[in-house]
Parts: sequence; C-alpha cells; structure tokens
Amino acid sequence: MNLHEFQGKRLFQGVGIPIPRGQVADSPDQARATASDLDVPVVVKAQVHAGGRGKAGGVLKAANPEEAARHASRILGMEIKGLKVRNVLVEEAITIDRELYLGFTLDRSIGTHAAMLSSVGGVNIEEVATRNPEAIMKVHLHPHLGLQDHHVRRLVHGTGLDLAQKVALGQVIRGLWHLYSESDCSLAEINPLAVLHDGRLVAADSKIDLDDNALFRHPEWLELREVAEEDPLERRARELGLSYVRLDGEVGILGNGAGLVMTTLDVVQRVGGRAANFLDVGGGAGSALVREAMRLVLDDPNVRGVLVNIFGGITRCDEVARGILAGLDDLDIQVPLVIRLSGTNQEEGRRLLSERGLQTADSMTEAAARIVALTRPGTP
Amino acid sequence: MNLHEFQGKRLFQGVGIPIPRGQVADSPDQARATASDLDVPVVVKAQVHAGGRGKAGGVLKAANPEEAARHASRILGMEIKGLKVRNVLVEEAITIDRELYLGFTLDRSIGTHAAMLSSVGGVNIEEVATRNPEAIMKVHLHPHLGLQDHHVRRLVHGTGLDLAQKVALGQVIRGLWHLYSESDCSLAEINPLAVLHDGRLVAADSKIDLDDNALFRHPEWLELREVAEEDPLERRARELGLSYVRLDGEVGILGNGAGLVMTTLDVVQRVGGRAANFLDVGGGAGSALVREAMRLVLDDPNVRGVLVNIFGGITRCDEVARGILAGLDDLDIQVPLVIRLSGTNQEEGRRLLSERGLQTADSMTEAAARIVALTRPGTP
Amino acid sequence: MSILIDSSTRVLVQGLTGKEGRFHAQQMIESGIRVVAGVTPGRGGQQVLGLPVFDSVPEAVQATGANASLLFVPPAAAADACLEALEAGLPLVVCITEGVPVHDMVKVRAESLRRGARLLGPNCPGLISPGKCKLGIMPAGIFSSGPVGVVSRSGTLTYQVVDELTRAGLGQTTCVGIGGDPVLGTGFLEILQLFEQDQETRAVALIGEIGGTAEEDAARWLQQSGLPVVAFIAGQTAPPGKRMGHAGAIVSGSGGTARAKVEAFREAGVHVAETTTEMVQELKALLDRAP
Amino acid sequence: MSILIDSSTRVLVQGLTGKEGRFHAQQMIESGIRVVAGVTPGRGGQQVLGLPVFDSVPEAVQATGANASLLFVPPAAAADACLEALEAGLPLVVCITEGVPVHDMVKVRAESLRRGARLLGPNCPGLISPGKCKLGIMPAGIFSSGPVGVVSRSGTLTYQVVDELTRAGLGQTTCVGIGGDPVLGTGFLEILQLFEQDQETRAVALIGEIGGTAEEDAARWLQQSGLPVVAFIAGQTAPPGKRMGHAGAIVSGSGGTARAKVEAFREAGVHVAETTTEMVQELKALLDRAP
Repeated sequence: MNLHEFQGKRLFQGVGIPIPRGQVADSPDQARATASDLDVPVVVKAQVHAGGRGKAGGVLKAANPEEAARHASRILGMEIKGLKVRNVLVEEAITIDRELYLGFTLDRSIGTHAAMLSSVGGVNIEEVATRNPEAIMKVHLHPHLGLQDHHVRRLVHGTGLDLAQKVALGQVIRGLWHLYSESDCSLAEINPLAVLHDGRLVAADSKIDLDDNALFRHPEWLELREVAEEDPLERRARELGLSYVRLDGEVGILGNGAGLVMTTLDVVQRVGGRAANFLDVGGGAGSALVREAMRLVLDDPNVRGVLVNIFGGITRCDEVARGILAGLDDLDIQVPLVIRLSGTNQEEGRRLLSERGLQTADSMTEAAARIVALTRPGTP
Repeated sequence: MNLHEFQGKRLFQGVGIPIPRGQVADSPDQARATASDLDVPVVVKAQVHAGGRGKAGGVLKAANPEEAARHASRILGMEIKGLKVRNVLVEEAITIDRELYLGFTLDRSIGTHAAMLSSVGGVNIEEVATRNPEAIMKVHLHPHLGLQDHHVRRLVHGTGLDLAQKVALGQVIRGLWHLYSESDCSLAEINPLAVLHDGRLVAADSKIDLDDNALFRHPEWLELREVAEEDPLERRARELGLSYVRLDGEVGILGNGAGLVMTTLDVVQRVGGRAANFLDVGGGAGSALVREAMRLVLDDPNVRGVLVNIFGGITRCDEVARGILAGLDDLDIQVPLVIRLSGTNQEEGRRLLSERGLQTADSMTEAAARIVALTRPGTP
Repeated sequence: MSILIDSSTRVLVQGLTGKEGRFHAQQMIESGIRVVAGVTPGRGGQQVLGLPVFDSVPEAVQATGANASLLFVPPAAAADACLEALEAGLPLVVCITEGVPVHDMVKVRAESLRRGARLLGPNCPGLISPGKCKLGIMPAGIFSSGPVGVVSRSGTLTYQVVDELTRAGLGQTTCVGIGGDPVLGTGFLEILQLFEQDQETRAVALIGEIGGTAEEDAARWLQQSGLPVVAFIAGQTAPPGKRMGHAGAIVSGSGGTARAKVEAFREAGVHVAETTTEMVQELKALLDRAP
Repeated sequence: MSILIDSSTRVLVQGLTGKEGRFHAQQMIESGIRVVAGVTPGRGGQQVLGLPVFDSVPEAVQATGANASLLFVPPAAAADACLEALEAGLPLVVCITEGVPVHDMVKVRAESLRRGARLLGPNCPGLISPGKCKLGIMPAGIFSSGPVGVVSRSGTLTYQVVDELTRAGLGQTTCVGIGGDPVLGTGFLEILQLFEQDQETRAVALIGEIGGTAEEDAARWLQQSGLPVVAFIAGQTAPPGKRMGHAGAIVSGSGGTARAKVEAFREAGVHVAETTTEMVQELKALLDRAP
C-alpha cells in the first residue's frame, strides 16, 4: 500500500524526522486557510501516486493565501497520469541548498534490508545508480539486529556535510529505520532530503510503501487506505479476496494461480491480443467466487471478450464450470467467452459446460488464439 | 544492582504485570496511612536484600491500620542477615490458592537468555530443580529474536491452569520478558507468582537484578540505587572506580587483577588467615589511586594488617610504591603492612620502598604467611 | 534418487486441524506419504485423520521422529511456527502459507540459514518426488517418476508444465515450488545445486517469473555448471509497478523485468522457452541428445 | 606452531586514538607486531604512531589487508564495534573492553558464531604467541616461546603463572585470555580443542575461577581427550552472591562454586593445583614424563 506524501510526512513527524510546516487540503478554501496560518510563501502540491507531478503542473508556488487558493482550485480535480487529484498539501516554501536521497528497502537478492544514501537527491535513485554509482552508499543491515551505529557512520561518512549536520542526518537515518522496521514498510524513502539554506535537514518529500500482508499488525493502516485512491474494480477484488490488476487491453482474463495467469496474458499478447486485466481466483475457488470473478471481469467496459484459463489442482474444474454457468444465468453477458479447463475433475466440468452448449479449448494457446480472433478490433 | 521488592513491583506495573495494591513506607505513620487507604487487611514486609525475611519476622499480617503501624515500627530498623531494614512494603493481604515461579535469566553455559516456569513456586527454584526437576519448564531464547509465541506456549503448557489463566500467564510472561530485555536485567523473577482464590494471577514478590554495566543506557537507575542499601565502603570504592567487596576476616587485601586478588584471598586462608576484603585496583593504577585504595582498606575497623600483592603488567610497580608511600605519609597507619611487588619496574618500586625501610616479600605465599603471622589473633 | 525428500521422510503437519491442513494431509495420506503427526497449539492429545496431534513441535518430534514439517498456519502465526520448527531441529520446513509479512520472513530466513536447515516458501506449493514423497499441496496425479527436475516460483503454472511433461513421457525426479514471495527460504540457485548433485536428474525445468533477481543469480551460476536447464519466464507482458498476484511478482523501477532474466539465461547458454509446450519439447530434445 | 595468531597476523586496532589503544598499540609495535591500521570514527585520514587511521573497519581492511582486530572501545560502543569488525569479515576479533552490558554480548556472541568467526573477550587481556604475535595488553617481556599452552579467565593471575613458567624454563606456544565476563565469545573448551590440534603444544595450563560452568564443560571434554592439562581455580574462599571483580566471578545460588569445578577436573583425571607454583611444577612433571 503506497502512502501519499502527506501521510508519509505525518509518519516522519512521529519518528522525529523534520518536515516543512504544512497541512493537507481538499478545497481551495482549506488551502487558503492553511497558507494564511503559515503566513509565509507556500507550495501547493498534488497528492497523487505518480511521479513527475511537477512537470504535470501539480506543484505550484504561491506568494500569498489567495494565490494558494487559486493554485489549489487548479490542481484539485486535475488528472496526473490518469489519476485524479483529490488532495493537495500546502506547505511552507523552503530554500534548498542541496538535495540528498535516503531510503530503506528490501534487498531481495540476499533477503535482508538495505539502507541507501545518495549525495545526489531529488532525482530517480535508479538513474543515479546507473550514471553516478559512486554517489550512492548502500549498506546491508543485519536481518535480526537491523541498523547499527556503524551502519549510520558509514552512511553519513561521504556526504561532505559538517559535523552537526552529520549528527542530524544520523538522527534522520535512525528515525526512518525505526519507521521502516516498526511499520513493516517495503520501502521508506526521503527524496529529496533537503539541506536548507540555514543548514537544517528537512524531508521535502516522502515515499512509503507498506506491506499489505502486515495489515494485521497495524489496524491503523485502514484509515490511511481510506484516502489512498484505488481503482474501484481493484477495491472490489480486494474485498472478495481476489488478486486483480486492471490493464489496458480488451481481453478479460480469469485464471487460477499467479504464474498461470501471467502466462495467459503473455500468450494472449503473442497471438496478437491484449489483456484487459490480471485476475487470479486463487487456489480452491468455489463456484460462487468464480461467478463474482466473472462479474468483476465483465464490469470493465473495455472488455470485449473473456478468456477463462483453469488448470485444476486444488481448484476443481466442476466448481469452476458451475461458477461460469451461474454467471451466464445471472449476468447479462454480451461478449464472447472462451474456456480452457484442465486438471482435477476436468471431465465433469467440461460435461457441465457442454450441456449448456459451451465448448472448451484443448490448450491455453488454442484458447488464446480463439478469444483474440473473437475480440479483434473490427469484430462485431 | 539488586532492586527491592517494591522497586521491582513498580517496574512490573509498568509492563502490565498485576501486583497487589500497596505502598512503600519508612515510618509507622506512613504504614498506618497506607493500610487505612487500602481499607483491607494488609501485610507489612521488610524491604531488604536477604532471603528468609518471613522466618526472621520481617513479614507480618495486620488486620487494621493500627496493627500495621505496630508491625512497621517493629520491622523498621530490624536487622535481617546483617542488613538494616529501612523501608517496609504495606500491601493488601491476598488469598493464594497456588504458587508458581517465573524467571528470566542468563544461561551462561550457552550464552543466551532462558525462561523458567515452575509449577511449584514460593520456594527456592534451585531446590525445586534438585528435588522435583520435572516441575520446571526451561526454555532457551534466541539470542537475537528473544521470546517468541511458541516459547510462551511451551511455558504455560504444563501448568494445569485453565485457558483464561493461561492467557493471563502468557501476558505476564511477555511483560516480564519485556522488562528483562528492555531494562538489561541479569535476573527477573516472580516468586511466587500467585494464583488467587478468585483465579487472578498476581506477582506476590519480585526479584530484579540489573546489569550495572548497562547503567549508561538507563540513567533512571541512579534513583533506584539511592534507596538500595549499600555498604559505605563499597560505595566509596564504586565512586573511585575500584572493585571492592567487604568480607569478614582481618587481613586487608590490595592487589591488581580480579584473578590475582581472588588467589591472594585463597592463599591467605591456606596459611591460616582470613581476608577482610577483596580489592582490585585494576590495570594501570596510578599512585593517587593506590593511596585511596590503601585508605579504603584501612577504613575497615576489622583490618589488623594489610597485604599488598601486585604483579605489574600495565600497572607499574614504581607507581604502586609511590602510592603506598603517599599513604604512609597521609594516613595514620597503625597496622602491619606486607608488600609483594613483581613485574613491570619492580626494581624501581622495591628501591623506593626500601629507601623508606619497607622490605618486600619474594612471593605471594611468603607474603601471605608473613601477614597472617602478624595479624593472628593474640598478636598485639 | 530425489532431492530433499524421499520415502524415509516422516512428515509433521503444523496446522493439521485447520481446513487446509486437514484436506492436504488427507491427500498426502491417501497417496501413501508417511504423515506421522500434527501440531496445533491447544489441541494436543486429539486425533485427526488417525494422526496424533501435539501442542508443540518439540513434543511431536520427540514422540514420532518427524524429520520434515509442512506448515498450514495463518499468516500472522506463520513466522512463529517456522521458528518453532527450526528451533526443534527439523532439517526441512515447508511453509505453504500465503501472505506472511516480508519483515517476518527476513528474520525466519536468516534463522534457517544460521541453523543450516532448509526452509521452502512461504507462499509455495511445496515439493514432490513422484512415487516417494510429497510435502505440499500439488495434485499428485499429474506427476510421474523420471529424469526431469522441476523448480518453480509458481504453483498452477508448474502443474501445467508437469502435466505436459508427464503426457510427453518425461517423468520427474523432484518438483520444487520455491514460492512466490519476495523473500524466500530457498532460491533457484540452491535447488539447482542440489539437482546437479543428484544422479538421476538429467535435465531441469526452471520456471521463473518477473520480480527480483533470483533467475539472474541462477543464470550466473549455470554459466559455469554443466547442468542442462530449460527456462521459462512468466510475466513478459506485465506492466511495471503492478504486483501480479504473487507478492514477489513485480517489476520495480528497472529491476526484475522478464527481459533481463531472459537475457541472463541466454548469456549463460540456457534455452528460454516461449511457451510451456516449447519447454517440454526442448527438455525432450536435451534428454535425447544426452548419452 | 601457535593457535589463532602467528607472524602473518595483520592487526587492526579499533580505538587506536584513545589513551589505552595508543599505549598498547605502541607496545605491540615496539615488540615487532604487525599493526597495520587503526579505526576511530571521525578520525579517518590521520596518522597515529605512523599508522593510518580509518573511519570504519571495512575501509581499513580494504586498504591494509588487516586480518585480526583488537578493540579498545568504550563499553557503550563496544558491541557496535565488534559487530562492525565481524560484518567486515574479520576472522579474529579481540575485545579488551571491560564493562560491556551482558545483553549486548549475547547478541555479539551469537553473531560471531553465525559467521564462524572467532571472538575473544570481552574483558580479556588478549592473546600472545611469544616471538610471533600479540593481540593484547599483556607485558610481552615475561613470555617465552615453548611447549605450554595457557588459557585463562584472568589477566594478572596469568602473568603470575607465565612469569613462573618462564623462570622454570617452560616457554609457551600461545597464551589466551578468554575474559572475565559471564558471556564470552570463546570459552575454555574451544581453546582446548585448538591446543589439541596444535603440534607444538605439549601441555596446557588452564586458569579458571568461580562463576559459570565453563570449567565443568571443559572438564567433561577433557575426560575423553588425551590433552595433558593442569588446572587452577581462583576464588576457593569467595563468599556466595558476591561479584569478585570480574563480572563473571560470582557464585550464584549453588552454581559456579570452586568446589564443583575442582571436582569436575578431578573426575576427568585432570590435576588441580593448589598454588600457581604447584601448577608450574606439575606442568614440568607432565612434560618430563611425555615422550
């Protein structure tokens, strides 16, 4: 679960990481009030999960409360990379002398946490890693003991900051580690970590990704999710316990198992189509869940046909067939349907479908070819 | 640093371990007031670092505030195993159905922490370990990860408590572990952990030993030490950075290195004497510290003679000799002195002493024999 | 031969009394696997499917001589259950559970390495040596005994491949599902190394997917190993920044793309199949070429 | 031969710029030890005693090829410094510091075991192989080269014994001070095992004291080892419940008494000397008897 900048900054505050003064606003009036409270020039920043907000006109400086209100009314409702802006963060404008990057994340290759500090901040860390790798200090942390003082010393070492700033940076590093480790973050980044004109360090932006699997330890996250934008179909899928990702093609996909569904997407593209979604019904799905999954796929208006690809292990093909048939009964299905059904109880499943006149495909490739032919643009 | 029962119970409260209601008192009036506040029969308990308080008459039940005051006046000032009682704990009397033992400590043999739970509480855990070992469940904890849920389950498993009590016991175990691990305890014990008539679990006593070496992490401990009784000589030694233990013999000992000083004590006893103290001046002691150490040893009125046993490594024999001579100048030394001085700069040290007419012994055994002869009871 | 498990494996099921645990234990028992005990805290002393249930792993191990554990434990309790199994000295622990927090797995993985134990998963289907032993949830019926080792991050996709293998007459030594999470007890590399040591494994099917660099690490090792491997990578068309079902299946920034994995294998001289069918054909060709 | 260190040991001093670190580094340099670098955070780039000072251990190791570290670091920073040395991959870390919290040492010890490194101490005088190398604070002048291994929980008492050994013409292979704290990186047992493997060590002086069960553990192992050992136990007359200088030298309850240790050694057929002089005589007798 990705947090908005303002949510991440609130968490920063909780662990003693300095942030600019400011307030989130969902209306021009609120933005004006905040700017007026702050009583200094401010920045109005779109709160949206997309990079390049600045280039898209989502970050604007305002000299006074009226200007802040005007900016807010322009930014609120704006779409940035397809995402609608519902909130802005109104913050005191800061004078940045230098930008650093600080981040904690998982290093999957060795299965432990890593800290990264770059003396070049404000830009994509991966670009820095490619162009200017010696600007990045990366430290692997002990899987049990976590961040130690010697790690902090190594991180701050090459920054060229003065001693007092290094001490302050050490505090920021410890604070961000605390947040990352205690709040089950997959990623915790401050980019840029700004060195201000007066020498202070301030987190000018935040990027926090929380591990959804750890929600049971953090009931307070539910509240954070409320304000995070989420695709309505993805939300419904989550509530159903289904793994669904909306894509931009026209072939609706329903399968079981992440690997098989990913492969189905790949095969569809190989034969000339494009998937409208990723949907994994999981292991052992019953007919009711399959029916709901059908509905979900069909509720995407871009879907021009549906490919069901099931290899039954725990999942039983007869249950899947019953779910599909229930969908046919309940839903007003206007698009073609191609079904591939193999594995546990495949005969029973195929029999149920053929009773209703539905033929199954013999293989994944054949099924993909058939649905792509049926949904090709220009096909009625 | 050992804590008093009431100090340990305060810490218990901080981690959610239930304790009887009560208050510490240093006067009969305070005891009366507490009993009157509690408004139930109470127990008045001597706060002293000694086992067997009950047998010594240091734990008395009182039916009303007046009786509590009388008991307090009897117990306050009492000596138990040579220790003067300065405080009493006045607590609500509890009706105990059953007594358990719970403790966390270091298992030195494998260098990690261990939890112990005995279904026989209220008695010495070592006795239980000898007589009734199957009553004790001992679990070693992971040196990094500490107490895990499965450890808790194993500990509560054989207690025969009902489910709700097991859950409550689990909370007590987690609370005590939290205290033990976060407060750098060498030992954290609840003995007995009482199962009350109404089914509740309550810590009826506490035994907490804090690791003095971790004081830098816990400045709040200084306050706890204020009320902990401490031998005045031991306190002075601590303030000087010397390692001093008061013993009950007549030969004052001053040496360098714990092993060497222990061996000196042993040798003194082998030749018929008894040491009055253990005193290690540490490595590299200068003359000023040696003089202060001399003063400390001599301030024990039981000392009838002093044995100095130095093997110079980092410690230089000439510095030691200067310290001894400074002591001779400053202090009014009325008892015999035997000195053994070997190792780094021994010639210079011996020369300095012989200039003042002091002869050194050639070996530790010879030195011990000489001082024991000089301090033997009956010797003038 | 097989790797990690064989007919002497004595299986303990943690979470036996739950719906999933009971179902899969029954499947295993029916296919003749030696399931010897279950563990469910608070249910010690009961019998389930004719098996004794214990409150703790050490008790179960002591009473039954179990030497491998299969976990069906809810995500919030999974790390604790893994640590309990490791602490009890079990040399092989297979965690089926999906949804374990990744910070938990960092700790558990480090502990299994410290103890020199083998942890598989989490979020994996387990492993099977057809005809000998199964510690997992895969449908035993599609597997057959033979010369191909299979190692995969995926469940159903593996069944797809195995089904095709079996139909093509290519049986398997051992099929190992390493799991779909970002942090796993065991990776491709370690399993490939075990296959290399196994006399009977004559070719290996490696089924990877987007996310992480486990495939690249395996490819680097394969460059200097003689082990014949055919690879397949799922998620070629997955968009970056989206988690494709598996917690670990995500292209983050420029890392974890299918293309990088395919290139790494090709550089190592490993054939990357475009479809599962091609994978099976290629394995058959490899085996036919072999002496 | 010697154990743990020899003339190829390249010594790094953590805390070189402090008073103690500088003093002992100088002593070591003067007796010809290869001290190659120092580490003091914030002092990188300076020179002390002609040695380069680095801000961190990895830097120092990379620049100088140091392969052992000697720590003079204040108690509050000692655990961190040990972890830094271990993480930098140093195979031998000697922690002189007295007063390290025992909870810290539990963590550091586990980490050194996990890494298969050798940690000595804390609260120890270090180790010396006379004429070859010294990592420690002992006065080199009293040591001489010869067939006796020495292992001890104590500092000064060891010097006393070594001085008597040297005067009696018995030189030493290696003298190891394992330290006086309750939790130590290395115990008697591990050092005895190393001495057993060492061709030149023909007899061992073991200097124990009250507290813990390290002596009993060593005795149990000696029962089935051929290693000729003479033991000495300090603190025979120490009262229970009192810490005798060393944090680890305490009889708690009925545990850690001198009597239990003496009995354990006697049961194992190991002579326990009553005085240091008797210890030396007995070692001489052992060596004279040997082929």
